[in-house]
Amino acid sequence: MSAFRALLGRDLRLAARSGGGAALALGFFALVATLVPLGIGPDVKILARIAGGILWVAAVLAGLLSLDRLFQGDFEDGSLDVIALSPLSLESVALAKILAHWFSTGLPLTLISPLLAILFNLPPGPTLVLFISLLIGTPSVSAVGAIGASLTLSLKRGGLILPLIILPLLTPAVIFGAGSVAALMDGMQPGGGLILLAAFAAAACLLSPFAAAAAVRLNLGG
Amino acid sequence: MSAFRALLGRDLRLAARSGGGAALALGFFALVATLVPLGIGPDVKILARIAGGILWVAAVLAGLLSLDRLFQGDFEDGSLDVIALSPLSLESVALAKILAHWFSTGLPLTLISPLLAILFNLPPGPTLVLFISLLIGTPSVSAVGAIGASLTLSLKRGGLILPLIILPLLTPAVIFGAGSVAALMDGMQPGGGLILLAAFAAAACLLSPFAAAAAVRLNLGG
Amino acid sequence: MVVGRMITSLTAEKLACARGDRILFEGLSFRVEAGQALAVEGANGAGKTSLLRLIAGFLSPREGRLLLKTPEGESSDSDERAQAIGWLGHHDGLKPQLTVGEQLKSFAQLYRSTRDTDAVLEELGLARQKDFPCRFLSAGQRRRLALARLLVSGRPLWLLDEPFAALDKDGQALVARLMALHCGQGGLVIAATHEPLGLSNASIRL
Amino acid sequence: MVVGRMITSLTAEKLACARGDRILFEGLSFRVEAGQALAVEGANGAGKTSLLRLIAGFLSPREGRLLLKTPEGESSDSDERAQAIGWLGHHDGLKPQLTVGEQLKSFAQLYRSTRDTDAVLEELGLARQKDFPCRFLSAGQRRRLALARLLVSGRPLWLLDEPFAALDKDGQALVARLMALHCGQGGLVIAATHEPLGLSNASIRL
Amino acid sequence: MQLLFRYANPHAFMRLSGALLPFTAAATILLIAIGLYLGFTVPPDYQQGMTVTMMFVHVPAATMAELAYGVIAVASFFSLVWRHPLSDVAARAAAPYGALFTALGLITGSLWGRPMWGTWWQWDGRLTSFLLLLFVYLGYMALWNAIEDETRAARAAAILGLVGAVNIPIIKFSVDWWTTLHQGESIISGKLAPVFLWPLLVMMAGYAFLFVTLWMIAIRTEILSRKARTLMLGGP
Ligand code: HEM
Ligand SMILES: Nc1ncnc2c1ncn2[C@@H]1O[C@H](COP(=O)(O)OP(=O)(O)OP(=O)(O)O)[C@@H](O)[C@H]1O
Ligand SMILES: Nc1ncnc2c1ncn2[C@@H]1O[C@H](COP(=O)(O)OP(=O)(O)OP(=O)(O)O)[C@@H](O)[C@H]1O
Ligand SMILES: [Mg+2]
Ligand SMILES: [Mg+2]
Repeated sequence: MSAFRALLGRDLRLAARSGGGAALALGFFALVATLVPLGIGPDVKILARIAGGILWVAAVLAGLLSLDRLFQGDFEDGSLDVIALSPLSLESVALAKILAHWFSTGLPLTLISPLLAILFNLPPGPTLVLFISLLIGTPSVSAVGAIGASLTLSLKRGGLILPLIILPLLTPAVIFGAGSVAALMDGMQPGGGLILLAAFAAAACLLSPFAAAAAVRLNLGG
Repeated sequence: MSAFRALLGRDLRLAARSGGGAALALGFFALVATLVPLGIGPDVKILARIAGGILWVAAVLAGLLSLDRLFQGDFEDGSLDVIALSPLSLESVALAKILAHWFSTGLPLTLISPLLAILFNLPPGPTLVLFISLLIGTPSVSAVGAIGASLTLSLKRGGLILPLIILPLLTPAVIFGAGSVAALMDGMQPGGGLILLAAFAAAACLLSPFAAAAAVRLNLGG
Repeated sequence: MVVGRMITSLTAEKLACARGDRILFEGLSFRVEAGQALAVEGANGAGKTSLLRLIAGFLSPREGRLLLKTPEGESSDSDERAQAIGWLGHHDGLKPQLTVGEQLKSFAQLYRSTRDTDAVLEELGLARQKDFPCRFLSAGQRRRLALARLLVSGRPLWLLDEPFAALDKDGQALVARLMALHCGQGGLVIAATHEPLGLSNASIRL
Repeated sequence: MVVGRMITSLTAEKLACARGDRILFEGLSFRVEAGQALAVEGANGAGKTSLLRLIAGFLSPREGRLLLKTPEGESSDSDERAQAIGWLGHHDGLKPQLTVGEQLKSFAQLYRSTRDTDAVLEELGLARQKDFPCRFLSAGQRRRLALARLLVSGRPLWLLDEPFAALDKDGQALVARLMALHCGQGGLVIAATHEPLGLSNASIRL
Repeated sequence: MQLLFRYANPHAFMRLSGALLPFTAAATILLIAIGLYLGFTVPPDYQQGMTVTMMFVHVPAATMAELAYGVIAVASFFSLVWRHPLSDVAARAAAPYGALFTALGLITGSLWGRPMWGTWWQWDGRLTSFLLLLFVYLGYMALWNAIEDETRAARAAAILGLVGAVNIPIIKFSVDWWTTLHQGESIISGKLAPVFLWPLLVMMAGYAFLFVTLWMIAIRTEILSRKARTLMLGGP
């Protein structure tokens, strides 16, 4: 357990040292959320209507941003060899990395989402649903992302292929997440979407460490 | 001149080798353009109204995707030292990299934008304006991006800071570009926006090689 | 220094290794016992690094097997073997953003080691650099830090890929001393190298 | 082999170099003439790499200056000096995705060199690997390719950072031969190293 | 299983497929020719008029596109569990044709949609999930191409293929839940009139043979080129 915590701590510290960690994902999230209204124009009605979708997509993209380096940095500089020989199983290693990624992207994004919702004139009810859906759903971004990151870890420009691999797999999260916000805006119950979202995220988090560990093992042979 | 072409050719080949080059930027562009309707819902009217803004933001983000590696890869593996000692001035080096980046992102994005416009039910007139605005405007993404990439080249996770540096600088491109599409949708003339966009892009392309070269020179001292 | 499990011997039986479509070596057999060092020699591209990765379990042999004997019994399972291995690869595995001290400490925790990391830094001549971020280290200083990590791991079977690379004369002597000490305490050393190891050791050529 | 501009001599006058807040060396003066080799020695972290980067113009000296003499005159401008330099750094500067042949050819074009790249590959024992992507090269093969690039550059002043690293005995002998040949043709060599260069050369210790 | 493996070794496959190819190719041409003839001579539909002809091109393409992913998923499973080299080749060879049929389904559907729905594209559940399937194919192929080391590429692609196999039903389900407009299931439930059903079935068989033919050719090419490469690299 303490080995797990050591790795988690190291990864969080690394994220923070690279110029702010969470701050960067937040910055990206906020910037995308500001660019869109700039591109669309200031129509308040439309903005409120599309807020859930845009913020969810922006959150997924912000999560993507640092994903490619999840295993790649450690692979390139040889750390992954050393980590692979440690008492931790590769599955636990993958889990630690997923957690570290979520702590430095998904969680902070969720926490400031209500602020950005204000920019879009989203009413309080849907804002709460947005918050909850991000809280439940962003772990699946980190989890599914870890699979993609481990598959592409040996590619110098794996960051490019990564979105192509994982964005299609993440559509359920966007649909259920943004869908529950839209449902409330249209006067329906958001509960169903949230439950499906929770199921998707749970499945992703359970399966991902195994798939990611298999992919890492494969690449260590390189 | 042939040294310039050699560098350009090398960079294009590198982009292509990393699993498809242009294809990846295209994939990302198309995926973002697909995710947004999934998040927002299938309302055709709204989608057409926001198409210009969304596609412009997606184009900027797709351009961003491979920017962080513009100089960083060459810096980390020592190639940049060798390139810096070549007969090419660092300004020309920066220009070659900007061009290579545009050829493998901005240009292909522009070319398939009409297809994505169909997904958003954008009428033919605004689609043409979107196409022209991307053609004029995407070089500025590569150019401004190169400044950011050169500033962050020594940071292991420069890719994270990069968007924060350059997205704010690119807001004019988004505003003029998407604005001219929106203008036509609202029955106004798009010409003014396009001229401003062209001016912005020209200025960015002229200044950027100098700024980027200065930043590279600074980082070589590390 | 051997804190972890003791090892009696490591035996390779008719190992064959292929990279891509090419066979690097075949029918390779050797045996290293507690207290012994084995130098792996060979021209560039002969397969030294590949052999080390094979022993570590990163690559799987195309044929043959590796047998690890401990006082408790023997095993050819690569996961069990992994727990006995201290690794010094060609790449140092250091993060430019972390300081020398942080780096070593977090690895000590990861390896559940109880060695005093400050003492090890002292031993390797890095005490002064303890609070330096690794990005400021010179090539040889990085190598010394990687060696420090090897010591901290407390593993009995050392796999070293070109342990003398980038080190100055003092550093090279230090490595030779550390290897001799490790063997003296019943550890095993397998090192891929182009120079003599500087201790009495067996050697194989690929 | 010296295709580019000829160099008569390179003189360092009272150079001082600082990294961060620390002064690495001060008052360093030396002179290398056409046909001579200079070994830069020193413990890990002494500043050998920094000195090379300073000569290449990547770092600027805190004090002192570097003077390059050519048959046409002398200059202390670092941009002019850059055009005379062939660089072999600690990192190889190779792209895993490109093949050995592509890599060398594109650098030949970048450096406007007319040398036959295939012949150079042959000379360095990489002919067989010509169509391999660099990611498949072993550590020593990568180093050989970097050396091939140095030859292709055709520059008169070679700056070499640990030129023997990762090379097998044959490779080390080859490098020594290449350096001797380069000096014999009126070139200059400055090499940071922990081993003797294997030719008659001057040396400084940092 | 043993039996399957016996025929799944590359040599046996080369022999078997060499013998089969002329027949599958002939069947493809014959069935598609008959299907097209029947398709152009059906009576106009009371709702859709002659555009109904498009059905015979569109529906089989869409079906084959989905089937091809099934092939990849099964082959990936074999590859991961039994490390069978032929299954890697089979999976890789199926992907481009799967993507091609997907693209064909999208294009024909969209050409059909223009007269039927008055628009090229609708954000409907089925259409959208189909578009996403195209991206899944592209990502899968990109991963294959990006990793140079063949064995590693194969294993990585197999992992992705399986992950996709789990996720595709979820995608489909989530998108259907989101919105639906496209025509529902009508073949199996017998809602289609026999005049339309027969040509459709013939065309489907034709497409299936087309896929099998192309797929076998691609596998053969890959096996041969691997052999050539081994000879080249293995030499002195
Ligand atoms: C871009 C537009 C379209 C796309 C992407 C598309 C996609 C699909 C897909 C994925 C299937 C399922 C094939 C299977 O599961 O076997 C299908 C079947 C079908 N499509 Fe389309 N379609 C499009 C437009 C249309 C249009 C405009 C029509 C006609 C009004 C149409 C009529 C049908 C019919 C009749 C079936 C067979 C349904 C069944 O019995 O399963 N499609 N299409
Ligand atoms: N950017 C930097 N800021 C502060 N100190 C630095 C920086 N870069 C290097 N140093 C320090 O400068 C010193 C000299 O480094 P340099 O790389 O020149 O040494 P070296 O002689 O090449 O050593 P080695 O033989 O280990 O390669 C080292 O002590 C290093 O820690
Ligand atoms: N993934 C790969 N695919 C194909 N060939 C490979 C791969 N990785 C390495 N090789 C080849 O395998 C051979 C052995 O490589 P290895 O790194 O084990 O050599 P080495 O003995 O450590 O050499 P060096 O002394 O130069 O480090 C080399 O010829 C190399 O080109
Ligand atoms: Mg090696
Ligand atoms: Mg050095």
